[in-house]
Amino acid sequence: MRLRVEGLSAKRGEDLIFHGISVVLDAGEALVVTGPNGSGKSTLLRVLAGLLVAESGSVRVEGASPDIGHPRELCHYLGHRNAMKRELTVMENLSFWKSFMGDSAGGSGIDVEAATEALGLGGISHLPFGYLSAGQQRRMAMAKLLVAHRPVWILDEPTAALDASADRLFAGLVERHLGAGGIVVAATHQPLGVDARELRMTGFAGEMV
Amino acid sequence: MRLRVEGLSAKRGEDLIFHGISVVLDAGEALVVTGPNGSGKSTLLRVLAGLLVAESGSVRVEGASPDIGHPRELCHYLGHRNAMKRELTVMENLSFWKSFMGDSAGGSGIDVEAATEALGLGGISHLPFGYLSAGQQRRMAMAKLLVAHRPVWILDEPTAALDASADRLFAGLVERHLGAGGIVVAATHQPLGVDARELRMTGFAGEMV
Amino acid sequence: MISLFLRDLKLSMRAGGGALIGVLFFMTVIAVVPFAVGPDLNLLSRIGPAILWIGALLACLLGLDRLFQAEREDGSLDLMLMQETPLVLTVLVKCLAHWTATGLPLVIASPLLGLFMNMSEVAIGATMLTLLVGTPAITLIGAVGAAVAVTLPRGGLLVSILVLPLAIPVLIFGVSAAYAAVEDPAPFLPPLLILVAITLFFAVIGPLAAALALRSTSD
Amino acid sequence: MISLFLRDLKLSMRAGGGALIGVLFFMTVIAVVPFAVGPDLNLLSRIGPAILWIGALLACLLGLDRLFQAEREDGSLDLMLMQETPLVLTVLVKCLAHWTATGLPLVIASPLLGLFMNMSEVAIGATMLTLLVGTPAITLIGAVGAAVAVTLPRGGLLVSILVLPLAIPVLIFGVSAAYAAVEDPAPFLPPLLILVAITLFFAVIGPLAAALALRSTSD
Amino acid sequence: MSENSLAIRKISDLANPTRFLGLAERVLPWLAGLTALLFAIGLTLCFTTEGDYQQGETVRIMYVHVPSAWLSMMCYTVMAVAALGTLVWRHPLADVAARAAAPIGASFTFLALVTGSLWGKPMWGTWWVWDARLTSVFVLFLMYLGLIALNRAMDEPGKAAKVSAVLILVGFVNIPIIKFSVEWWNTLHQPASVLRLGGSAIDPEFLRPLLVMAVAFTLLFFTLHIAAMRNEIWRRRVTSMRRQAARSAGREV
Amino acid sequence: MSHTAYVVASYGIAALTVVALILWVWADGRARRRELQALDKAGIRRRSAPAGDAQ
Ligand code: HEM
Ligand SMILES: Nc1ncnc2c1ncn2[C@@H]1O[C@H](COP(=O)(O)OP(=O)(O)OP(=O)(O)O)[C@@H](O)[C@H]1O
Ligand SMILES: Nc1ncnc2c1ncn2[C@@H]1O[C@H](COP(=O)(O)OP(=O)(O)OP(=O)(O)O)[C@@H](O)[C@H]1O
Ligand SMILES: [Mg+2]
Ligand SMILES: [Mg+2]
Repeated sequence: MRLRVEGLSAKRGEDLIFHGISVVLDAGEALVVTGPNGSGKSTLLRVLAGLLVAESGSVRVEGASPDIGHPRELCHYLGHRNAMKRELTVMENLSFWKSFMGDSAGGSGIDVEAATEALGLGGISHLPFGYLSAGQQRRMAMAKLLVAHRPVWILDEPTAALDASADRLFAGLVERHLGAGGIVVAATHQPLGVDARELRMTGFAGEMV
Repeated sequence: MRLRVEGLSAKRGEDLIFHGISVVLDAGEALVVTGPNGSGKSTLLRVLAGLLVAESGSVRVEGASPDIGHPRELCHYLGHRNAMKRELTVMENLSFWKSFMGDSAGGSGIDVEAATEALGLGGISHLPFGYLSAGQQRRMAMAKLLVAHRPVWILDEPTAALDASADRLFAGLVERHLGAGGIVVAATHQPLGVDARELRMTGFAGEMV
Repeated sequence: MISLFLRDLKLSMRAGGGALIGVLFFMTVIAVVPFAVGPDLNLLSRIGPAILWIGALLACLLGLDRLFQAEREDGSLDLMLMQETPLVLTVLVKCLAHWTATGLPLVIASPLLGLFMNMSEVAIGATMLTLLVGTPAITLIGAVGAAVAVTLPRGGLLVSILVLPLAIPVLIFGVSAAYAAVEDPAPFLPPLLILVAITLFFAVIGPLAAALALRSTSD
Repeated sequence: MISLFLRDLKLSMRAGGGALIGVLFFMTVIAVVPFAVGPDLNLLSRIGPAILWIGALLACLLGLDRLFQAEREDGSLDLMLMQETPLVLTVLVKCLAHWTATGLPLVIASPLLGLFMNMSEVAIGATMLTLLVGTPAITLIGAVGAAVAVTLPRGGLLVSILVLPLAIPVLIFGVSAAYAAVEDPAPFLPPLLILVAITLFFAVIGPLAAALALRSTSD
Repeated sequence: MSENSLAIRKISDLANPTRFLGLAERVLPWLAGLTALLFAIGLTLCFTTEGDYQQGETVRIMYVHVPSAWLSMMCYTVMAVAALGTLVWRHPLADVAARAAAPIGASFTFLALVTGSLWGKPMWGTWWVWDARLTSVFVLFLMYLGLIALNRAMDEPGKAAKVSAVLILVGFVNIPIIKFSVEWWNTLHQPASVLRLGGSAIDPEFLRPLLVMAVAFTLLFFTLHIAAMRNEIWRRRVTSMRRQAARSAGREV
Repeated sequence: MSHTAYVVASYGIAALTVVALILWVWADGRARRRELQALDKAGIRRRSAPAGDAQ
């Protein structure tokens, strides 16, 4: 499995945010996207996730089963917002996503209880999501990554609200995913705690560090 | 001016989150509230800002003009949410808050353009707030702290989405506010970059470090 | 305070479609009634004021539930709760802005719709006057409902349910004043004055109750 | 897909009291009408079907605008757009869940409310039938509006301009079918069939258009 | 808390939830038994007394209709008192009482409406008219449902308490309207003949089953109310304990 | 003048409503009792004296 990005450029409104970004990520590789505020990290990730249409260039996943319509179907996307409903319990939220998303070929998600355990919050999955503190909410949103299998994880500032111990926990999960042949692309301002290549967005074009 | 917190305890729903927290902050002092996810940092800040009713204990500001009804009127609160309307331009948002909030006695806010300059985002205040990147939005929300004068700043994870240079910029603003005799209370997971006392929330009661 | 008023007006022009959605709904209601009662012009003109009032009442409800909820979701409500400006005043100004964006266009559109209902000039004038005096009361009552439902993610219908029963007196006196203007024996002024009194009453009670509810439901 | 349906149902039950609230709203509207037009049973039974339809339209509209907006605000919409499941299907299921939680209870409660309006058994049956057939169309039309509104910061206006005019035919054929059932000369079937046709048409067009709008407006 | 905290503590000591639970556990079986007994007697009386010469069989509807109508008003009164308790004394049990009473009151009101309608069809020839009493009872029903909806929508009890207390008190104006509507406005409905100044004006033949049924209904209400209050207290404890679990979760990691 | 159907209907509906109400209260109580037991088993107890056990 290989994620190939070629000559990617994207617009917001009328103007180009970045252009000519090319990266190839092999199975087990992670890419950290860095850069100042407003340099286009989130935009890049949204293009990778197929949520924004690229102006030019292409994103392809090679070595996946051929009946995949679009590379986005192989990706997890964890944006700024948690995609969980405050009124439903964590359990209901996660099992909804588990059954709605299903698993990509080549792996299977773990069950909901195990996922919350893995994020260090076992035993409170019966609480409404709205009852949790900011960091707990973020961690539960991360549990989505585990309940449904996707080879590619696209993470936008995943560790923003996390405390130090949860940071380590999360780094462990990323390591494990990479070890199992997954691919991770993450935009962060703080170090992620795993070995990764770095793509520095400089405002107009990105450059590999 | 002095912020005196005495024997504070607060509930979420039916149960106590923390109790018996006492702190005295003199003019020019900063307090950093730390602790694991879910330990009650945000709850404490909301009680200080008068947004949650304390179960027992009191928050008082001493040495302020006596016609202040409630200490919350002397505070800025910057929570997880930015309190800005996506549909309005940054300029419209900020000038609304400037004229709606007015200035506390003993100081005056700078004007909107100057405030956006101070956060390193001069010249884009004509954009709708919704068009900004996450970090830019956060910085514009911080500009609120400058356009209306308040002696006490209460900040909940202020630097979560900020890049390194904005972090420094923000630390500078905090220093300046402290230097002018202000008081700052901030909950963070990362160091704030200014000299500050630390209150560690341990889950049930806080302890001063 | 003027800044709050202007901001809310701007917001409803930009995002909510305030004026137009209310008027459109109003017109939809009016368009349907002739199909219901048949083309009997006399009957239409008889029930005209009542239908106009029902339409206006229901149109006021559209969007009312978001009055404070939108503020809460982006954190603005927190800041409003913290200011020296009395919360009651803030609520009142927000109500005023909401009425200007939603209620006033209804009042302005009502003569046109009155014509569709084959109402006489006097009846149209009277209805318009009662709407002008009465719709603010509905907004003010609605503000209480909106404040109560502020923490509910889908408060919409609940707000209407809380609001409608309280709005019944407004409706009764509004309609009876409008009828009194056309039917001779009944005097026009007393119900109109009562309507004014109700509006003034709710102009005091509504913001007070809403402010109380906002304070006690903040979390 | 079933999980999506169940989740949406749960959400509308949990957050707003769901079915109960819709029906309650409907009942409140009905209870308000006699206060306006007076307790004249003949008149009430005549305008009954129209009032029931207007109430149902309003109940469907309140809250419909949040169909996709709520999903977008918490980021769920992004994930839905990324799945292998065709978006059209997702939209259709969401509409179905919305109708089950809002429209269906209204249909079920309508006979009871018909009694309150002193409608005859035939009129009640006919109105219920037309509501059953017609309310899905309103939800489906509304979905298009909701999808368009989801990202446009100024979507509000567009939605109302889009939705209400399209909903008027539904309303008119619904009401006239209900009347045709009680009044002899007019035939009942043609308007009902037209209503069915409208619903089927929008069952196809609605989700397609909504899915298109969602894809093209995502940012 | 301020200087009156001592007084508050004393009041809440008088009936704190734990003590209430103990009391309920002991009282409930007796209450339930007594209710069943009275219903047995009442129902036998209902069907053994003869019909009215004017109304025929339908007079038997009265034995259900009138008690449920009374109960619908009494239950709301109980809620109003509880609402006062919430607002004035901040008694922890007051909100529980108001919340638990709403569904029960709604059921009785529903019964009054349905049996009234079923009585109205043969007597008045129509299921429903918009006269003052009927309308006000209907509004009462709507208020009950609105309160239930509000309570259900607010997951956190403490948040809803004050608001619903205010709503209950506002809605209380409806009760005198219901009671006196038949006298204030000339309506189709029967004026009061049992509970009125100057003694009852009803044949003792009908009065006896009616009174027994009324007492039985009242006891039924109290039984259900106490049980529902107990459930509500438990519900709050469960929520509270779960929340507590959330706070301690992840701390040791 | 006999309208037995109406009498039967009203008694029937009354019985149905009352029984449903009783069943609901009873089932609700049982479910809550179960939940309390489950929580107890999970080792979560109520903190009745908040001041005492900091940490
Ligand atoms: C849906 C329709 C009806 C409703 C909502 C309704 C409501 C009430 C209420 C609230 C009361 C208690 C009044 C009080 O204590 O002063 C009552 C009592 C009574 N109702 Fe009805 N009622 C309805 C229909 C009828 C009909 C059709 C009849 C008989 C023709 C009837 C006969 C009575 C009688 C005899 C009493 C007892 C009055 C007394 O002795 O105080 N009701 N009803
Ligand atoms: N809105 C709410 N309703 C009910 N309970 C809540 C709510 N918000 C927080 N809590 C509970 O209160 C506790 C403290 O939450 P708080 O948000 O203060 O934590 P925090 O220290 O800010 O954590 P984080 O670092 O994750 O932001 C949490 O355990 C949570 O379960
Ligand atoms: N929804 C939007 N509409 C229009 N323009 C946008 C939108 N979102 C972002 N932009 C613009 O695109 C540029 C890049 O934004 P992006 O969110 O990708 O930055 P980022 O690198 O993620 O920044 P941050 O570190 O603050 O998250 C910004 O300059 C911003 O003005
Ligand atoms: Mg970003
Ligand atoms: Mg926090």
